[in-house]
Amino acid sequence: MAILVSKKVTKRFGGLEALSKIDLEVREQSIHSIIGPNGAGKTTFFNCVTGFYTPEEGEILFNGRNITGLSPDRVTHLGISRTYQNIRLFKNMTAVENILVGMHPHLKAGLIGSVIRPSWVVKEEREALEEAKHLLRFVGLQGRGDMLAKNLPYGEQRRLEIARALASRPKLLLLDEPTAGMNPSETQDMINFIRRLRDELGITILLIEHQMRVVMNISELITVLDFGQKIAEGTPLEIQRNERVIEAYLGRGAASGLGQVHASPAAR
Amino acid sequence: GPRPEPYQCTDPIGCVKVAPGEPIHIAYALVVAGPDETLGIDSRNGIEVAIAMKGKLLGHDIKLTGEDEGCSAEGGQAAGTKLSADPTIVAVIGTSCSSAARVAMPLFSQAGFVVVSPSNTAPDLTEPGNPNNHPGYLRTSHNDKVQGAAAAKFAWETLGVKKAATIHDGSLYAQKLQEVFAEEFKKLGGTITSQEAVDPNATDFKSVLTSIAAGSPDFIYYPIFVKAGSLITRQAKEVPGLEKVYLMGADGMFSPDVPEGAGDAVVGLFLSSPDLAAFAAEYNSVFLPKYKELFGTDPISIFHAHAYDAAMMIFAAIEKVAVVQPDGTVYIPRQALRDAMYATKNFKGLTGNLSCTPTGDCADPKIAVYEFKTTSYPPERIWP
Amino acid sequence: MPILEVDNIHSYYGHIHALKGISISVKKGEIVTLIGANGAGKTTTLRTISGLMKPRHGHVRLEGEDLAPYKPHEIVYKGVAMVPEGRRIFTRLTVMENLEMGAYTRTSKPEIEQDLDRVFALFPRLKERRRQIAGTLSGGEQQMLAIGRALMARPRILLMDEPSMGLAPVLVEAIFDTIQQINKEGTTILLVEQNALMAFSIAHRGYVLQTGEIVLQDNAENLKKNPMVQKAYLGME
Amino acid sequence: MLRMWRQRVTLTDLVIWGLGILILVGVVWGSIQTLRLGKYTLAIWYDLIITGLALGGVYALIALGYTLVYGILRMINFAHSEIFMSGAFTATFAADALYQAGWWNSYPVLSLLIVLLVAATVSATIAFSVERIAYRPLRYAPRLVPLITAIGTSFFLQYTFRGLYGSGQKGYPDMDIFQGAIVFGDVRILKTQLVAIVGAVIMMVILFSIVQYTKIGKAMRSVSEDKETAALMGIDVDRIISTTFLLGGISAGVAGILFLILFPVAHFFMGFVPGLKAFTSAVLGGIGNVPGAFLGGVLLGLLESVGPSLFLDGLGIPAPYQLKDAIAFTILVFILIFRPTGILGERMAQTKL
Amino acid sequence: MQISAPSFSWKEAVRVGVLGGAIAILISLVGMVAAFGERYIVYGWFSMGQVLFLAPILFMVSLTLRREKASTSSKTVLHSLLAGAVGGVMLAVLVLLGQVINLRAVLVNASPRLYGMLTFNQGLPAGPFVLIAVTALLGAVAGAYHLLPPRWQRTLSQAVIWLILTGLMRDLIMNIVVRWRLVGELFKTVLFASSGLQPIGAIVLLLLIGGLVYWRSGQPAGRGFSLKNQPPTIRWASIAGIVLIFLTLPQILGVYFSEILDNVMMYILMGLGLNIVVGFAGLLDLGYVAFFAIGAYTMGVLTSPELRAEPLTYWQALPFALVISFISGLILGLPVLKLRGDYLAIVTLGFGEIVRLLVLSDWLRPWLGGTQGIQLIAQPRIGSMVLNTQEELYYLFLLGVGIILFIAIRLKDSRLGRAWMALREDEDVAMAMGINHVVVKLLAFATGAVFSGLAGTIFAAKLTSVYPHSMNFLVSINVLALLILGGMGSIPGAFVGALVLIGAPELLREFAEFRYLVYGALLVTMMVTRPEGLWPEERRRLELHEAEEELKGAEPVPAS
Ligand SMILES: Nc1ncnc2c1ncn2[C@@H]1O[C@H](COP(=O)(O)OP(=O)(O)OP(=O)(O)O)[C@@H](O)[C@H]1O
Ligand SMILES: Nc1ncnc2c1ncn2[C@@H]1O[C@H](COP(=O)(O)OP(=O)(O)OP(=O)(O)O)[C@@H](O)[C@H]1O
Ligand SMILES: [Mg+2]
Ligand SMILES: [Mg+2]
Repeated sequence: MAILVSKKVTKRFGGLEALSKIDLEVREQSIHSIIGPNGAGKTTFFNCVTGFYTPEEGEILFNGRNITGLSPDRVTHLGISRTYQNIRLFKNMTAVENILVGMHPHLKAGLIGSVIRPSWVVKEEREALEEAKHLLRFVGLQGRGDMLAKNLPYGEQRRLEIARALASRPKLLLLDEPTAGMNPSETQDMINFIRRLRDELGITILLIEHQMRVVMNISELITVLDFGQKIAEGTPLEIQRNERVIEAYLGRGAASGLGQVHASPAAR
Repeated sequence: GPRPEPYQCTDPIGCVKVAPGEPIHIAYALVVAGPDETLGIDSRNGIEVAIAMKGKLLGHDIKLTGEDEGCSAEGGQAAGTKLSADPTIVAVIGTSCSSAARVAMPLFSQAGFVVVSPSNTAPDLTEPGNPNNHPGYLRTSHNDKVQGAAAAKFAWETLGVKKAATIHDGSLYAQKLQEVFAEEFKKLGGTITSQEAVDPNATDFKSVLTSIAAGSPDFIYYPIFVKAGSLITRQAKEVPGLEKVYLMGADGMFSPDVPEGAGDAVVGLFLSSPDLAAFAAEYNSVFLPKYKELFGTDPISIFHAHAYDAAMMIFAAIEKVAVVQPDGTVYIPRQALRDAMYATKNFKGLTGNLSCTPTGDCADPKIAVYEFKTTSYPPERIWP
Repeated sequence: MPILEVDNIHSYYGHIHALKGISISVKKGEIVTLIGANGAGKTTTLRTISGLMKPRHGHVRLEGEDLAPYKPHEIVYKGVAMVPEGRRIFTRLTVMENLEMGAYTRTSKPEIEQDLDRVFALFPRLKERRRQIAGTLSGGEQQMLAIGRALMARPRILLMDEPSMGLAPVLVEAIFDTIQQINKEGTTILLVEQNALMAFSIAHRGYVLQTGEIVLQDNAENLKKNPMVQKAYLGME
Repeated sequence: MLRMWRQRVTLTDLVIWGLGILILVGVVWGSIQTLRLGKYTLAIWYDLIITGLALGGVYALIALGYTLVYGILRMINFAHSEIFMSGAFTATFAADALYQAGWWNSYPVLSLLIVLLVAATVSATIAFSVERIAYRPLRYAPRLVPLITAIGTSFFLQYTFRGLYGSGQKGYPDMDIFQGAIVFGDVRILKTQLVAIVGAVIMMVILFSIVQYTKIGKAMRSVSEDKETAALMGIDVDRIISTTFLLGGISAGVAGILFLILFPVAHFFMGFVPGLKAFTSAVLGGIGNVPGAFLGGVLLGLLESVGPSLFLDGLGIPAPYQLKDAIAFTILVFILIFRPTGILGERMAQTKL
Repeated sequence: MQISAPSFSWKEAVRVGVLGGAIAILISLVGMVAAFGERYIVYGWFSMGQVLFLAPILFMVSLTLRREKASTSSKTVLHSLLAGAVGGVMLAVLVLLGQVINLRAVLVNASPRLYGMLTFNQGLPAGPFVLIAVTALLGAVAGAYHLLPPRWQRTLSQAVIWLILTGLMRDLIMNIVVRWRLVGELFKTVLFASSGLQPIGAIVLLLLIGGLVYWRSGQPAGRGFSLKNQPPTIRWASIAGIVLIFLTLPQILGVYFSEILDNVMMYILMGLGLNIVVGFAGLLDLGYVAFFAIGAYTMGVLTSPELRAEPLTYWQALPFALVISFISGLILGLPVLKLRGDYLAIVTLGFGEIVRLLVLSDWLRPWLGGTQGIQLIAQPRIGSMVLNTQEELYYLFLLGVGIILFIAIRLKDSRLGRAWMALREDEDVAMAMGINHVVVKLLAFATGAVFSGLAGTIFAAKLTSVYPHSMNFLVSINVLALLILGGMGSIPGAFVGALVLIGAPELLREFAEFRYLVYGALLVTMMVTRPEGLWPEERRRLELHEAEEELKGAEPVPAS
């Protein structure tokens, strides 16, 4: 069953058509990747889904519900969460606080509740803190919780961002180049981590990536965009062999190099 | 020698004892900082001139301290609280603004001070029975009622104008004056074409004048202060339709800074003010040079002479009631001092012939109108 | 004499001791690569070389001259340019203006024109978008611009901080080709890379950083074969 | 399409639009009433407009200084109004000396140049020193900290000048060549007003060209965005910032002179109100944007001059000019509701995600 | 690499002297020296005026000396002597110049009185030389001081600073002690003269403080007293002690200090409110005075018999005032929702001005009093007692601060508080975290507005009158400045900031018209030296230490 459906989504910036008539279906509990050359419109697509941009045409359905043009906070409430290509943490808040902010949608205390702090609020806060610590451990940041986000090293910031996204208990998680700036060994960890997200938490994952070892390793389905158009869709093997994709995106060398990676013992 | 009888103070609200070598302590509560400061600093300068001219009082130095009252109620309260905690103070000169006086006066009164304001003009402060009228309060400035009415009379009778417009600047002083003017002028049979208000710190008044011009008045009354007053005087001449209109201000603009700021446009400007006829000579020959010597400038605002008179009145009253011991110790009974102040009659001040009413209005009730015939200060007295 | 010599430098962020005695030397005409995990201190090393941070101890020397008294912009005039981590292009300037800023230290118009052509030849995409406000470029386009901008300074030594980050595979190849080409034209390069395999394939020598210290240094071939490197940085087990 | 619109539009949007419409209706209704009353003749409207334009020109000039500094440091240089004051105040002394010497009207152009030089030098020097002492040490501090030092500096400068020159006001002598008016039919424009408007336009064009087309200007924009990276391009960040302050100071000096030509008195507090207005203009036009500052200034001047008569008079509100700032700010809110980054502000609020 | 400190050369000495002299000239010409000529520190000996022109020279010399590394002692003294002399020469030149041309035509304070002050009233031929001699001597003293061991340095400097402060604060100190008869008499006869200190008192004080400091600095450095490390009994006792002190403060300090305290607390109230808007939510509000005005005017309109036939009491009107403040917070909040940063700043500033102009306007005069303000505003009653003195009103402020403090602390560490901070850090992302920025922002504005409105109501009751002039831009600026000075987002910072920015200037009332000058200079100096604020915000530790143990075993590159 498709959790996310986009129908003929078109987004323009002035004269530029960043997305034109994109049709896409993300199956529930799958790992679905979007790849494509730089500037193909991948991030723009994410922005359309999460409500930062309103597409000029087409509609986006989440769990059958039309979410086109909803404001970002409402989209999040429905169960979509994301990370950003350029890390965007709350820099001057600690790691734990970042995660607690992520939990905002399913906490209830309001102005009065926060001030009076009845027992249910105390309980809620305590549980939230527990969950935050759990998430920290899940992403391997135990002990870093009280550090300001801006003081964490790059890789840890990436993981914290994911933890924050997970805190809202999403059904669909959008990851925008989660392994950018990671070395191959760290990348391998991230691959395993993403798998765990899906396998252990049952979260559907929509992924933008440029590292082919990630994409080819974990995706069930890959969509390729170029100049705002969908140029191909299929399983990793199909995509690797697709001439058009090789031409526009993979390049001859990388395509051949891919086999090498596959052959490496790291790949499963 | 025989030991002098120690003085027994019998005054109902106490005495101030000034031991030999100690100064007699006078305080000011004026606005000396912030945007309105010229008003208060000028008054304080007036007091300092008075002290310099007086030299010693009953063989003692005169010490002047003071507080900024900020031309606001809260400033009045702060200054009032601070000063009233000091029992050595005999008298206070202040406040600059009526809003400060209303809050500070109960405190001063409670402390037993004599308070003389050089520039409060709000009628309620000296109105018998008004909750804002407190014992010990006097002023050398004009009650707005007197001056506003005089201006109306002058405009109607002497200039023969039928239509007038007014401008105030949001100060208690100007707002009240123009209100009184407008009422009186209407009573006399005139028409008020518009009553405008401006921001005293603004610089462009052309638009408001243009809009006033649309009502084609013959006379514009703007009893405001120097800064805005001089600019309005100047800009009125540049507005089509107002070239021939009579312009008039009040004592708030009686300052050399007005011709400085207004330039040639000042010629023809009328100002109402206390009748200086008898005393202008002394003002020019003695007061102004001393002021310039002490402070390096001409007076920067308008109530220096009122403050000077206030100080001199206080000194005279102290001299009248103080009990001087042979060793030089001076006792000043507070209530007696108040009584003496209220009893002031025909005091020859710079601002006229001062006589105080029982509620403290001491200004010379005679209002004169002056006109700038040239750009030189002071203007000529033309009425009555 | 090495063109660039980093001699036992210690750098701090407040109390955080980020570099604990790093020594690197780069000879003229070399490509030297710096690899290491996230947070190892690679970026910090480059920032210290370019003068954005001053080491608390140790020296950075360019052709024997100590760079300590110089401010970052003066170091640029001495021929050191940098492609900073995370692009850092001027988002409100146009693509063209960004490139002009790259050539800020240069005065000869024709030379600048020539380099502009070279950059456009390298990245035709940038030529298409000359007039676009750089902030609206896609991530990859921005990376191209950052490299192009650094090239515009025609540096003697180019510091590159993860130039392949976020680029499509075709482009990664192209970028590495470009790096080699620039190098052949005489620019010395100090390259920080996560894509260690690619880096080793073009570099002459390499250093491995771990938590602020250099743990290995060797020529690229040997590093590639080193089991520790293979395990930790090449993702092989 | 309609449904999409409905989803995007929230209750708050409706309320905000409602507010906007309310303001609009008030403005239109007031204007209609005023025009129907016919109290003002066409000539009077022209007069109001010209007055507004001249005033706006001065605002615009001061606003340029705000915008330049904002453009580079992303900070509101609250002390700019005092830099303006310092130039103008000093100029009155130079002008007075020239007047006493008899040069003022016999060599007007030369005198004007001298006065301009004095004013610009003083205000540029002060602007420069202010940056060195009060802002540079805080370059990497949180954004609001330099705002506070700016306020502190502002007090300091105001009261230093008060102390030096006294708190009275100082007249600026009229110059014969600027006396009188030029008349085209119903439209009558004073020469002083013309000078202010033209001066402002020239200054705006000069500054715009510097920022947009010169190497220094581009460096300024780069520094504004990312000082570190700018340094990596070989740009001397400190020097560029100092240069910007110098430019801002010079424009403040020129503004001071034009201000004095229009309103020939100076005192230590003279910077405050025009400063606030200019700052508003800069924001109205889109802060950081040079033509925006100009446009904002002119618009604000017009609003202040024409607004009260046009919008309020017809509604029978007494003393409408007392509310001119209230009108100006209300319209400002109205404009910002629909253009949240000012009239010509960058539409880049959409940062890349 | 160490950049060697520039050693104190001849050239440097001249430079320092020139700089010090320039500052001294500025202070002189601004009028401070002459104005404080009669404000004695030690009666008949030296006055504040002299301190004001000598201190900058001394300060510059010792500042440079402190940075200097190695130099021989005689050279140091000689160089500082030169620096001092150069400063003196500059002042002397001013004096001489003043004799030749009439500087006063431009610089109003270049008066004969100033010249007299600068030359210690020694007349013309001798005066300038005396001046130079004095500054040179002072310079040399500064040099010699630098050569003293640190313990003696501290003793000397502290003794002198306290001497000057005590002399300057004579009136304030007397203000407190007069109420204790004996101490008052003692102070008045032995320590103080009619202005400043008695010479004998000064010597006693110098020795006393010097001795104390010398003795203290010999003690081993005591560790800072921290409540957290104490056993519970001591902790509670200290807290009780602090509460007790707060409760008895007006009794101890008397009416004038109560007035100051009242003002400080009023600003704390506003500071805590604005801290929510600016500090927590990051919404720069420059028109905060608007809500203060709304609170005060609502109180005025409802309780003044001038405007209502049946006026309410303070307590009856209070809820209305708070609700109206809250609503006006929402009203301001709505149109500015989309605005960011400085656009927000200007609109809020405009809002403040609009409110002020409206209450001032002739248009609304029948309802709001216009220029004449509103008088006869009710003061709060408790039973039959009317709170009307500054001391009594202090308790009302204390109560208000207490409640607001509680709310502010609770909010800070709550879901809402975190949402505000997230909004402050990155609005787009905060929205993407499911935070409804509309609701959250409006709540920030409205909560801040209520706090400010409350301050306004007490203000109105305290003065029993309100005037439009009290509602100016300066109030907003003051509140913002105290927040940033205290430390943005920090609750204790608001207290410290208010104390420093509102309390201290009240004590500096002596400076009267120079108050703003000093205020401005201090504001710049403090922010430049401590940009993070006097008491910066601390992030709460949530994960605590348990986890740090785990970390020790963890790999530097933790794999999941
Ligand atoms: N706000 C905007 N205004 C104008 N153009 C934009 C905007 N956002 C994106 N674009 C343009 O839309 C195109 C698609 O951009 P997008 O960021 O979606 O690319 P991408 O596929 O994510 O690329 P990359 O892999 O490099 O991140 C680009 O050409 C970009 O320049
Ligand atoms: N601004 C900063 N403030 C505090 N600590 C910092 C800062 N920048 C970096 N660090 C710390 O310094 C260390 C080295 O960081 P650096 O950025 O040099 O690593 P890197 O090797 O470039 O990593 P990456 O591959 O993630 O870019 C890290 O532990 C990091 O947490
Ligand atoms: Mg992208
Ligand atoms: Mg790095």
